[in-house]
Amino acid sequence: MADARTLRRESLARWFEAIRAAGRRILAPRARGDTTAFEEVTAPSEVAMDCVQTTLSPKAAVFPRCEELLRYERQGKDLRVTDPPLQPPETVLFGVRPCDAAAMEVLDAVFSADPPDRFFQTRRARTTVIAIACTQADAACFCTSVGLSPGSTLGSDILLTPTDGAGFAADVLTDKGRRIVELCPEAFGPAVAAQERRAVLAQVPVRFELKGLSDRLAALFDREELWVDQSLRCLGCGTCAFVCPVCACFDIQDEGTGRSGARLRCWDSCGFSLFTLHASGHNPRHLQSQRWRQRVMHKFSYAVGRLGRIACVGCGRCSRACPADMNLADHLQALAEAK
Amino acid sequence: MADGFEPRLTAFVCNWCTYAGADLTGTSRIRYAPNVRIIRFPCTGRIDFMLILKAFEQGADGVIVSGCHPGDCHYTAGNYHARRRWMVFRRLLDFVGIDVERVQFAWVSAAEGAKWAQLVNEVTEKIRALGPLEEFRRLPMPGVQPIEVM
Amino acid sequence: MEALRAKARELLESRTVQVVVGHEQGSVPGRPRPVFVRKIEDVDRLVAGEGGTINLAVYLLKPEVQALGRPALVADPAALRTVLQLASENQIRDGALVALALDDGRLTELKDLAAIEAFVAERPAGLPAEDQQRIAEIEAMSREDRWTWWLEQFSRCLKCYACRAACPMCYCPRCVVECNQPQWVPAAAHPRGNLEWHLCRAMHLAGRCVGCGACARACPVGIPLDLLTQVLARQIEADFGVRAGTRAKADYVLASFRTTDKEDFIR
Amino acid sequence: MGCACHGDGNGSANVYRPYLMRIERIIDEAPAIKTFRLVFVHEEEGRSFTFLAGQFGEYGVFGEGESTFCIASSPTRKGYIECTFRQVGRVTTALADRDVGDVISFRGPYGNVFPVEQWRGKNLVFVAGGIALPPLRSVIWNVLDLRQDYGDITIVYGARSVADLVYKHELEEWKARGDVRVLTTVDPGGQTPDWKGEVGFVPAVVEKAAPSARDAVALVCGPPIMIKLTLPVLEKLGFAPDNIYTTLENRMKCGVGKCGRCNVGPYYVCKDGPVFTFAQLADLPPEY
Repeated sequence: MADARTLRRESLARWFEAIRAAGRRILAPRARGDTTAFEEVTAPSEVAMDCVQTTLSPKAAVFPRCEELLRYERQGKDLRVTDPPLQPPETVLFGVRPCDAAAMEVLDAVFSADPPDRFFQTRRARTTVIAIACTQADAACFCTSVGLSPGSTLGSDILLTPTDGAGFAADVLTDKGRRIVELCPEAFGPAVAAQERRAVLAQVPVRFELKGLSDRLAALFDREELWVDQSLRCLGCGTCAFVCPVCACFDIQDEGTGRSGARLRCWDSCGFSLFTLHASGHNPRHLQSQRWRQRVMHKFSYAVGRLGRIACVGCGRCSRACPADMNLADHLQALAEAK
Repeated sequence: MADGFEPRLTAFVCNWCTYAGADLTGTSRIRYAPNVRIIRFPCTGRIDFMLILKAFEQGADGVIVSGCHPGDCHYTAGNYHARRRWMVFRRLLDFVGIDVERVQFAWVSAAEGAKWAQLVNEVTEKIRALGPLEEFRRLPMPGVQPIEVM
Repeated sequence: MEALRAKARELLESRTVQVVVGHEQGSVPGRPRPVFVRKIEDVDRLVAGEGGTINLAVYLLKPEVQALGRPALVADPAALRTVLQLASENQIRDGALVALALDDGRLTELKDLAAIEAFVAERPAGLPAEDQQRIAEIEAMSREDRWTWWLEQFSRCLKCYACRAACPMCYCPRCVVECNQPQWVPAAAHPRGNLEWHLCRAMHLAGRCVGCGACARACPVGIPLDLLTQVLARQIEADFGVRAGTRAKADYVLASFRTTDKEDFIR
Repeated sequence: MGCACHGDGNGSANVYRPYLMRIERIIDEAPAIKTFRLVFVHEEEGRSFTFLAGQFGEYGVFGEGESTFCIASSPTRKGYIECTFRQVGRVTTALADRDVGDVISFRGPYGNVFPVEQWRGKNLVFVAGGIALPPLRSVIWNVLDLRQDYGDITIVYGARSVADLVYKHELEEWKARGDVRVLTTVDPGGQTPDWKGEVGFVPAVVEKAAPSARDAVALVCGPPIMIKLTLPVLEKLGFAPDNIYTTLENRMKCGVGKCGRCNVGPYYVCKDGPVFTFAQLADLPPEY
């Protein structure tokens, strides 16, 4: 179904203009100091094309760090509850890596499961994912260990693979992608031979055996000392969950006065002790080692049963951003090989 | 500043001196700007710095924090602690760009009814000149301004 | 490095300590990470701490690390200042740890707080020139620009609390942001909630921050948080003549006072 | 959840949009424990609302938050729902401050159910401790309203002291009926001079009651220590683990299987629970 084409690098600017002229915002990796994040851009020159991976993932476009679920207003005795205006702009996520594109599929599985989450679905429906295959990777990447690759198309509407000629091989994978291409058809040319592409993709070593990992982890659950050892240096912040393109845990907080206010959804992390603390003071996961175990088990063992796949795309962000260098691939390799 | 702008002030005062001073202002029939809303605390030592931020968040354009003169504190040292806290907090507010002119600290004793009236009048006019605290108003307030942070 | 490993081996063998908290080679070259050496054969994992992002003293109050027994802490001057500040706040007893001071390659064993105090006294920790420069740039801005600049920084905050997790002085069992009666600091990561969190954090560290910079290094979005606490530290030293992390016995600056404290803004 | 103020036309309904419920009655069950009877502000919502015993909801006060309790009333009682809660935190304190006539928010019904239908003709044993009676009370009134469809019913309920017993009037009502065996107990030292019930811990009273396990199902809810000591007693009486039911208490926020809080092992307690058999709990990690 994918219709293969080429896209010359210098016509990117024209394509961007056509996309913006059609009223769509473009979010792309943008450098800010030594961190990069998906921010609105107006031209390809503003895009940090060569960054291996952004510090923050593109999930904020479909699952913002803070959003209103409902608003309330009290006049005297009666109470009015309204849905907040949900008009997210049409968005093109440009320069997403294949692992982040695949992450969108995992987020779909969580939020679109019954009952579907309207906020996510509305944003997701208006988001087009234009991925760029990876020509370089770093020590933290492990997409090949989780069934993905620097050139995988899962979750992308268009996959651009850089070719050594100054341009990209463009695989238009979905109708959504086609609609964006048709905004500026003259920017595209006929397809290029397939084998030429593979040569350019990054080499990412497989770090651990995925098959049977979830059962293996279930068997290691009771090995307390193993989990304590692994998480001694973990400080218990929420960075790994908040930079992760797949982590979808959230908190619901009310903010406002007795008269008016809103019920907000905010990002949350199983790394925090408050995540499972009961009002009675009982906390089923009161130690950081238990929370680290939950993060690994949820993504690599429990998710298999619930979502039919593991909830990790191997982007390596958690390892890069972790202040204590909790390298997920190293830890999983150690767990996979634990006696 | 914008005509007709009536600044809203919040005053955090200690019960033993400034509150009594304000009471004396009333019993002495001294008129002063009605823009201030007085909140009573046992001591300036109890006035948390976050309260000043909360006042701005809830719509105050200016804040007055006042208590017993050093040495007069009913609890002996409450105002000494408060003074150090104010010195540090004021530096922090200034560094992040909050207008420290909008926070006026003072010592008003139970006998200084006139000083209290003069203080409130002057601060009211100063804030009227500075205008409403737009900077805080534009920060997303739940149910008022949409909160969606990417 | 050999001196450190030899000393660690000696301390473990003599059972003077049960764990050596130091750095080991991390997954990224040039960025060592914390390691908790308990077995003699693991001693060779210890490396120097240059390039490390964590202030190792943060682990002294972590339950799982305390459960390992008496620690030897491989400490740079900032970590030593932290130990003194924690001691002055009654979080560490004298003799609770052995400090292995590593300062530009030289190893010094400091058995008690007095030794640490003397060692720190010989290395007065002024604010690094680079930080002074950044503070000067910000202070040169107009008030409105400072507000806009800081608000843009705070609006990028995710409320991941890595700054709090990395800070050795943030050891409250339940932080104010985790209390919701009242919800003093908004839990949501919108600009107002972030502003109030960072101002509250800076004030709670006033007179306690030893300037190790771990908070800024831990922030995933690169907010220069250390400037907030350093500006206050400089102000407190100027006004009250007190600097955090210099003495094992010291009053908390905002819980003590001098009747002669001078200021120029109280009517 | 079909009603005007829920779906607003563009796609699926807002699953976080609560019903508005008016408090019709407040009962002070015990120190800091209250029962609310709630009716739907929008009648048409009330008519189309259905639930089954064991399900729970998120009860909230706007501006304070939401809190998770079971629906304590029986599905056979139409037109209202009831919940019982202890005042411990921010939301429950706000709830406890409400008066009759105030409006609160309710989302639900969530979670799975006690298979009350399949238990027709069986004998039922209810064992509850402290404030854990509400989830079982929903089942008790459900079966008592269809009394002829069920066999022997035994209820063992205990609390720290007489004052801590909830649903005091209903306990008397159940005792007055001839077709239910009710044993209420208080911990040693918790009795009052005119206390006529048992004195002792719940597990001991269950052992004394010694209900037959033949063609019977047991429901056990209470503090972890009570459950830990009651299970061996029931097993000794012949109750198999897959015949002993309970509800799990987890910290929850969304209640619809998305926010990740109540994930214990392979289950999301809000979707796959809260009702579990002890056979299921056996292979769950001890994280609840």
